[in-house]
Amino acid sequence: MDKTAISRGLQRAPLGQFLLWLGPWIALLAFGVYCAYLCLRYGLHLTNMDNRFAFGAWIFLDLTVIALGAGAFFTGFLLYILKRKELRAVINSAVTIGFICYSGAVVILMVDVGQPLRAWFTFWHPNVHSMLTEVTFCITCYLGVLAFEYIPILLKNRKLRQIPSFLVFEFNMHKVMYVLAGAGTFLSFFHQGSLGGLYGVLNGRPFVYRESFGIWPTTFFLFIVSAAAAGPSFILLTTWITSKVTKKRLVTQEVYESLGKISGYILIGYVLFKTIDTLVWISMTAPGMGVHPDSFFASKPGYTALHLLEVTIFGFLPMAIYMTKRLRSQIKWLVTAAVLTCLGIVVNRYILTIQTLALPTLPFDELLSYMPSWQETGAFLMVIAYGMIVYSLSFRYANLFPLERELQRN
Amino acid sequence: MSRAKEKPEGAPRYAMTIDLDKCTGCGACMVACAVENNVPPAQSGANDRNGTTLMRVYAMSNKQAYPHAKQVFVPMTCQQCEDPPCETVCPQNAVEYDWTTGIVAQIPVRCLGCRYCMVACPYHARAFNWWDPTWPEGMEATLNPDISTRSRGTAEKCNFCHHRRQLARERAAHEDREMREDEYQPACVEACPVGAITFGNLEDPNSAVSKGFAKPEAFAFVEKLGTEPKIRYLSSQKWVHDMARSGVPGKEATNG
Amino acid sequence: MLSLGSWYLDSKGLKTPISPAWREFVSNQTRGGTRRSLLSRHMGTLMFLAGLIGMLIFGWVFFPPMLYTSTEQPLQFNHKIHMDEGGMECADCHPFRADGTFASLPTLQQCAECHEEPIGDSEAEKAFINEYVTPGKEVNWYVYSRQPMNAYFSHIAHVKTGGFSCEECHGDHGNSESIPPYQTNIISGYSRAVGGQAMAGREVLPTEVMRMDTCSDCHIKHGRRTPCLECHK
Amino acid sequence: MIVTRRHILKLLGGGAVGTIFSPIPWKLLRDSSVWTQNWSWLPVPQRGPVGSAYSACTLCPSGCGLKVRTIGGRPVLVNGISNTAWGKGGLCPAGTAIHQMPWHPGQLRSVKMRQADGRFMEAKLDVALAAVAAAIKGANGTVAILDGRPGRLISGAYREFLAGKGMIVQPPSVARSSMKVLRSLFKEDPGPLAIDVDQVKAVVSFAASVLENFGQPGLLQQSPKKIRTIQFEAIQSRTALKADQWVPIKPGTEREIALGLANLLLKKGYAANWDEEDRTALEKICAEWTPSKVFATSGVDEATLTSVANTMEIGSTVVVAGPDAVGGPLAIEAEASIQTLNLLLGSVGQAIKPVKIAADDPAFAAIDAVETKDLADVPAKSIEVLIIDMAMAGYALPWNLLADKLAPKALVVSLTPVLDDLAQHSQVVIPTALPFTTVQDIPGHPDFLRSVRMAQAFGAPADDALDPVDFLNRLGKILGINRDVTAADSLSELIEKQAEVLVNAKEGVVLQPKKDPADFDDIDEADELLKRFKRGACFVAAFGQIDTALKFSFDSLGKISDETKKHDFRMQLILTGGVERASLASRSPILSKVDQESGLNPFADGAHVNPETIANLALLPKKRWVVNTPEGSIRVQIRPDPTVPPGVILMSGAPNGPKPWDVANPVELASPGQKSWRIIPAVIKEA
Repeated sequence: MDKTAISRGLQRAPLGQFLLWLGPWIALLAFGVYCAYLCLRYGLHLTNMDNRFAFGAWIFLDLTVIALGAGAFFTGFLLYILKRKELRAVINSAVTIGFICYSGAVVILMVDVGQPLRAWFTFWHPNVHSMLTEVTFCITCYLGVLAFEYIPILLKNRKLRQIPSFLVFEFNMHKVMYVLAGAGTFLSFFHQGSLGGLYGVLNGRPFVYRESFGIWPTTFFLFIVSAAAAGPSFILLTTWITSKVTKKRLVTQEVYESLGKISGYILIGYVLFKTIDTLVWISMTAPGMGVHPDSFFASKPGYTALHLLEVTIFGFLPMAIYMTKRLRSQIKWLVTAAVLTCLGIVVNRYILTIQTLALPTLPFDELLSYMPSWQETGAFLMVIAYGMIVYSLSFRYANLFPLERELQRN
Repeated sequence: MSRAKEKPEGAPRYAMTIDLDKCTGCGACMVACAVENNVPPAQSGANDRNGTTLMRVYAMSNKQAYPHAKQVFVPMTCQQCEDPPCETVCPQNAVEYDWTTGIVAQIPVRCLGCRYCMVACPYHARAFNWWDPTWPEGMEATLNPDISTRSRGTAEKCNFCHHRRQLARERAAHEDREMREDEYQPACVEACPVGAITFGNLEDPNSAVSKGFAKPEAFAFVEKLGTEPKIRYLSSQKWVHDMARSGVPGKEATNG
Repeated sequence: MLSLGSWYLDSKGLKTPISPAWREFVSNQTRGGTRRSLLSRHMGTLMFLAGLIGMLIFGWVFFPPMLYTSTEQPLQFNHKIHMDEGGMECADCHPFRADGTFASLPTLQQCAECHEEPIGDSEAEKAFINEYVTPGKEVNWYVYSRQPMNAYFSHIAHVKTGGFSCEECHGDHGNSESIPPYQTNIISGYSRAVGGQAMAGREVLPTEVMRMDTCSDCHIKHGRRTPCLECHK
Repeated sequence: MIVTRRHILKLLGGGAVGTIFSPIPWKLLRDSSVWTQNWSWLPVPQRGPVGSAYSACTLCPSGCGLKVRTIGGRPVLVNGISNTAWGKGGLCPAGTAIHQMPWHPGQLRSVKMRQADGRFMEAKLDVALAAVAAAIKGANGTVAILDGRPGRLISGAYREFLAGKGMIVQPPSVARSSMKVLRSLFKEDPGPLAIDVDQVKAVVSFAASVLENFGQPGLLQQSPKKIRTIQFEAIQSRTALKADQWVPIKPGTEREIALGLANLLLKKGYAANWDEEDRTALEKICAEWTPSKVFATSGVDEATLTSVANTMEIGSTVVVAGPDAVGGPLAIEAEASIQTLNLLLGSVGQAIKPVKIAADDPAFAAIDAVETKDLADVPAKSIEVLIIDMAMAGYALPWNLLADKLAPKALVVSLTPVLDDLAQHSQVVIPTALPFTTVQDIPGHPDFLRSVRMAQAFGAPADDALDPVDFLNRLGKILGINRDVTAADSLSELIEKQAEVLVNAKEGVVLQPKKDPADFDDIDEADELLKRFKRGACFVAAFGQIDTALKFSFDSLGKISDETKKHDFRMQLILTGGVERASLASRSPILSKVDQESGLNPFADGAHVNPETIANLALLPKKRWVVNTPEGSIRVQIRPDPTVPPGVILMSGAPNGPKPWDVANPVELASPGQKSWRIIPAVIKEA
């Protein structure tokens, strides 16, 4: 059964070994589900969040995960819209990762809002002025799109293919794949942005509030760009890791390189915009709100450091690596750059979510700290485990890397 | 958005002044608020960060050494901003600027508990129900039927004891007359033993609050954020004003 | 048609379909397939329709009643007698208190003012005297239209200021000769009169339902502003 | 014809589509979300007819008048009664939540007796009473009742019970009140005195919390005209913060400052109309306290002292000394020196016409038959049976002050609604009714104008709660003690008795909220008076005129109380805390809003020390520290606090802990060696 489910011409580890690999992840998943149950059943005081740290680890991780998942839409965009054919080699993997990231994010969201059963109110009584409404709508729709993009990948499975109607369905799906990619791109451009807008609009929080173009603050656009930059890097990274773990060549060097080059190009823009944005904020926005920028960093020098690191080591450096042909041609440099870029995203989202809340807004308040409880952490580990399991299964039974078969032959 | 709606003719705009020179920080307002609004006692393990305190008194000091140290006590509740940051962010209209009263309404039954509003509020005036509300056995008998108890997982805040206005209006209707403004006073105003809090209609130029707003001692916290709070604090001490603006006694915010 | 193979062209540009099932399918498509009975050819469609109609019937006919449990009132009550023979008004038993709040149902004491002794010889009357009046025990009626605790409704604002008649919201309750059982939604725990009855569409008359939409519709119709705090507490 | 898997799939597909077009998913979605708004475990406030009633707060001797909002007879809200002769309508946080007290989680639900192993066990009432009776029978030492709030009707019953058998003991901060010291300054006792705050333009206070918990909250702030306040205090207390002028002083130098001020006032000829002899006597004592010397001892510079002296006008300035709720009283001579200023300022209000004590007035039963002692004056190890009734006296009493007076193997009985700190040390604990569950009388302060009010009850007391009158009856039955004047079955009966007496006496007036005072011409029936009491009325005995020819005696100013023995405690521990925080029993759990969920109860945790001192002694807040005093030590956390003078440790004497009714009482550190435990020699060591 297992054997016959694996695509022709692909070598996969024996079932036993595969199950051994899945075991720990399943255990972790079980633990995570238990944690999630605790939070839902007994209330969110278990998460260590409080009125001052009303957003905690979950929102930080959601933002990060979704940014990394951006690879899905952006690769799709490059492949189907900009016709970067070589990316066909990773598109399936990218879509799978995107699907995992987004569905995972939604799960966490449902655990960490106080009344998940009322979540649909947002669709029934939406407040069109709220960035969160925008996020909710886009993410829900895009999750749908991703599901549609993911299904044909599953249907590629050798067993399922024997059901002709599935084949027809799959075939028709692929005809509309361009439309889906387009829709996906549009949607995710929006919510990547609105996730940034989420914070940029907070005129009560001088630390994150940014000037806006039209109805959107600059963070809206910065998020799109940074996500677009991080996406390909994350694909590059995951592909490389998968090939290392499975000891197989999955894509050709040129795929890696073009992913890197794309990231690099976008990073140029990002570093540039980010720098300008920061300068404007320091010199105009914040003082305009009656806050001396020093006060942001006086309390904890580390804060300044992070800000600088984000633009330099996690922004400029990987960009430089990507853009230098000699380095780009060596996988180890590519991977380094990819790691840095992904870390950059993490740092940026951390500053925006956690530091914003740690800083006091009232004059008689002081800096706060926050540490998620084990229940909260567990709930997130649940998503990691879920991701690993889904990806492993997809890799085993669906053909995530179309070039793999051929690369194996020769 | 409520901003678009024009204000109905003659509708009041309720506001509050709090005299920091008078406040002794006794906490009676906090207790009165909790009692009036069916706020449960602290759960074991609750602290000043996750407790449900719709009205909370902070101590603000001038950071000097003995004997020059000075302190004022700052009763902090929802500032009922004219441009409330919490309203625009709520994804499902659980927060609404009520143009008929000027009160920023929080409706817990609509709330899905995303806490975006709490992140948005610079006054930390909002509280989240981290626990199911529970009372010592039998104490439910003292709950106030004019206001609901809020379920776990929803955000709440001060609504200026709006339910008291409803009752006052019913009484007035029963007696075939208009409601007098002094008939509607929030619990904290009633409870303050030193009469530090005044409440009334800002639209009425002769009301105590209108006069209070006009005083030179009147100020608002983090005014420059432009949320236009409808609570003004009164203090005759300069350092208090400076702190309120810049967080530094004796120093204005630069390029502010 | 065959060009469709192009889309899983693999690295070699191989165009021929791989799976046998696929070959069979393609040939069916092209050659109209092997002879088969009408039924078996449309079997799939029939199956689909069966599922569709089955669920529709279940959802519209059998599902709604499953949502509610009904409880008999502790006593039967005849409004009509009180109105006609008793010659009473609604407000005689459902008055406003001195502070303008609505007294809702009368207390036992109020009832006992007339009903110290049985009037008439109905079963309910006897039961009322023996089980409630004599031991002095309040009747715990189930109130069909009692609003949930988060909703505030001012009777005086509607009846006195707004000039509504009781019937406009409560229907012809005053002329009922008996009171129906009290129905509760097993999930939400709300009274059916408050939670709503029909499954589709939106009831407009408060006599059918007292949902938020019912209130706001009426407020809008009468040009009343509807800020949340007007009705929520 | 075979049905294949494919057909089943199609069936399911059709079903799915059908479901979407049926009400099922949508109705379920809606109802489930409505369910979250209507959770069965969410308490639903009960509706009912709205009413209002009057009562009075029994949580501390201030006895603020209360207007209670009831719904269906249940109390849901209390407010102070404004513009009454006995209050301005302000309430402290504890008072604001008194209507929740009947459901206090710490409520005692049964009689408790201490076993041999020291643990409390439930016991039958008769067993407990028998044990107490036996102890009283067998006692060859003193039998004493500690009366936390003298002047109540039950106090009379206690006296009549003890007549010829024992003594009434009064805790220091009540017994040695300023008024009593003031009276001791007169050659012959002028009887109770009064200070009419409404006449006052300026208040000079020595560490009295005049702007916080001095009598009813907001007493001065709410008074018709602005009262200037000057505060002499070492700590920058909240009163010091709010006062028009705060004069920081070295801890424990109140007496010197007072004498210094007296000296200046004498020079201004304030005692001009005094009897020659009295004036010279006082001048002799004050002469040495020149501004310069005062500066040397107290750190108050000459300019400040003189300016304060100059603001003190005859007739319109009052000087008050604070026996702080928790910090204990000042030493007598300090108190006396301060009260002397009042004599100089002529601010001692009219004497109150000594009340004609009717023989049958339960409040005054056996007033002379039983000796009443200050705790401090009780000889050590003399008490063999001690019955404690602190009656939410509004302050914590150090157990070791009592322990010192107890004979070995003494029996201690506590009458209390909750297991408070003193009860923790008793052998027998008798549960009494919580506030708002039983009718109580609210006496005026024994040394002030006599007044009587009544606290109404809402709801019945707990089954096992024992009425103190009943307690005395049952105990008397066993011991064969019969009481005549206070013979009654319950407190409410006693109140009826007293109403009779007052009506018959026809003395004084009855003040009522929002009404004109009534005299006994239109109140000729006891029931009528009781009815007025229920409507918040207050009986007040009449004022009289003070005899200006009175002569003074200043002996108590001169001598310094015995110094504490030599020790190596280099720092000074000052206990503080407000009235409403002092008594364990007197707080509803909702007070956790203040104590636990805000930074407002600054003393709830640890020892407050000046940042400089912390730096000098390297007291790292990270480490665990212990405060040692001659009486013992307590683990603390160090809190930097700029309102505390260097070299001083500031701690709450109030019992505190995660819950209001937990017992961890820093007051135990107080030193019974001293007459005043306001300042305790102490030192901080690493734990």
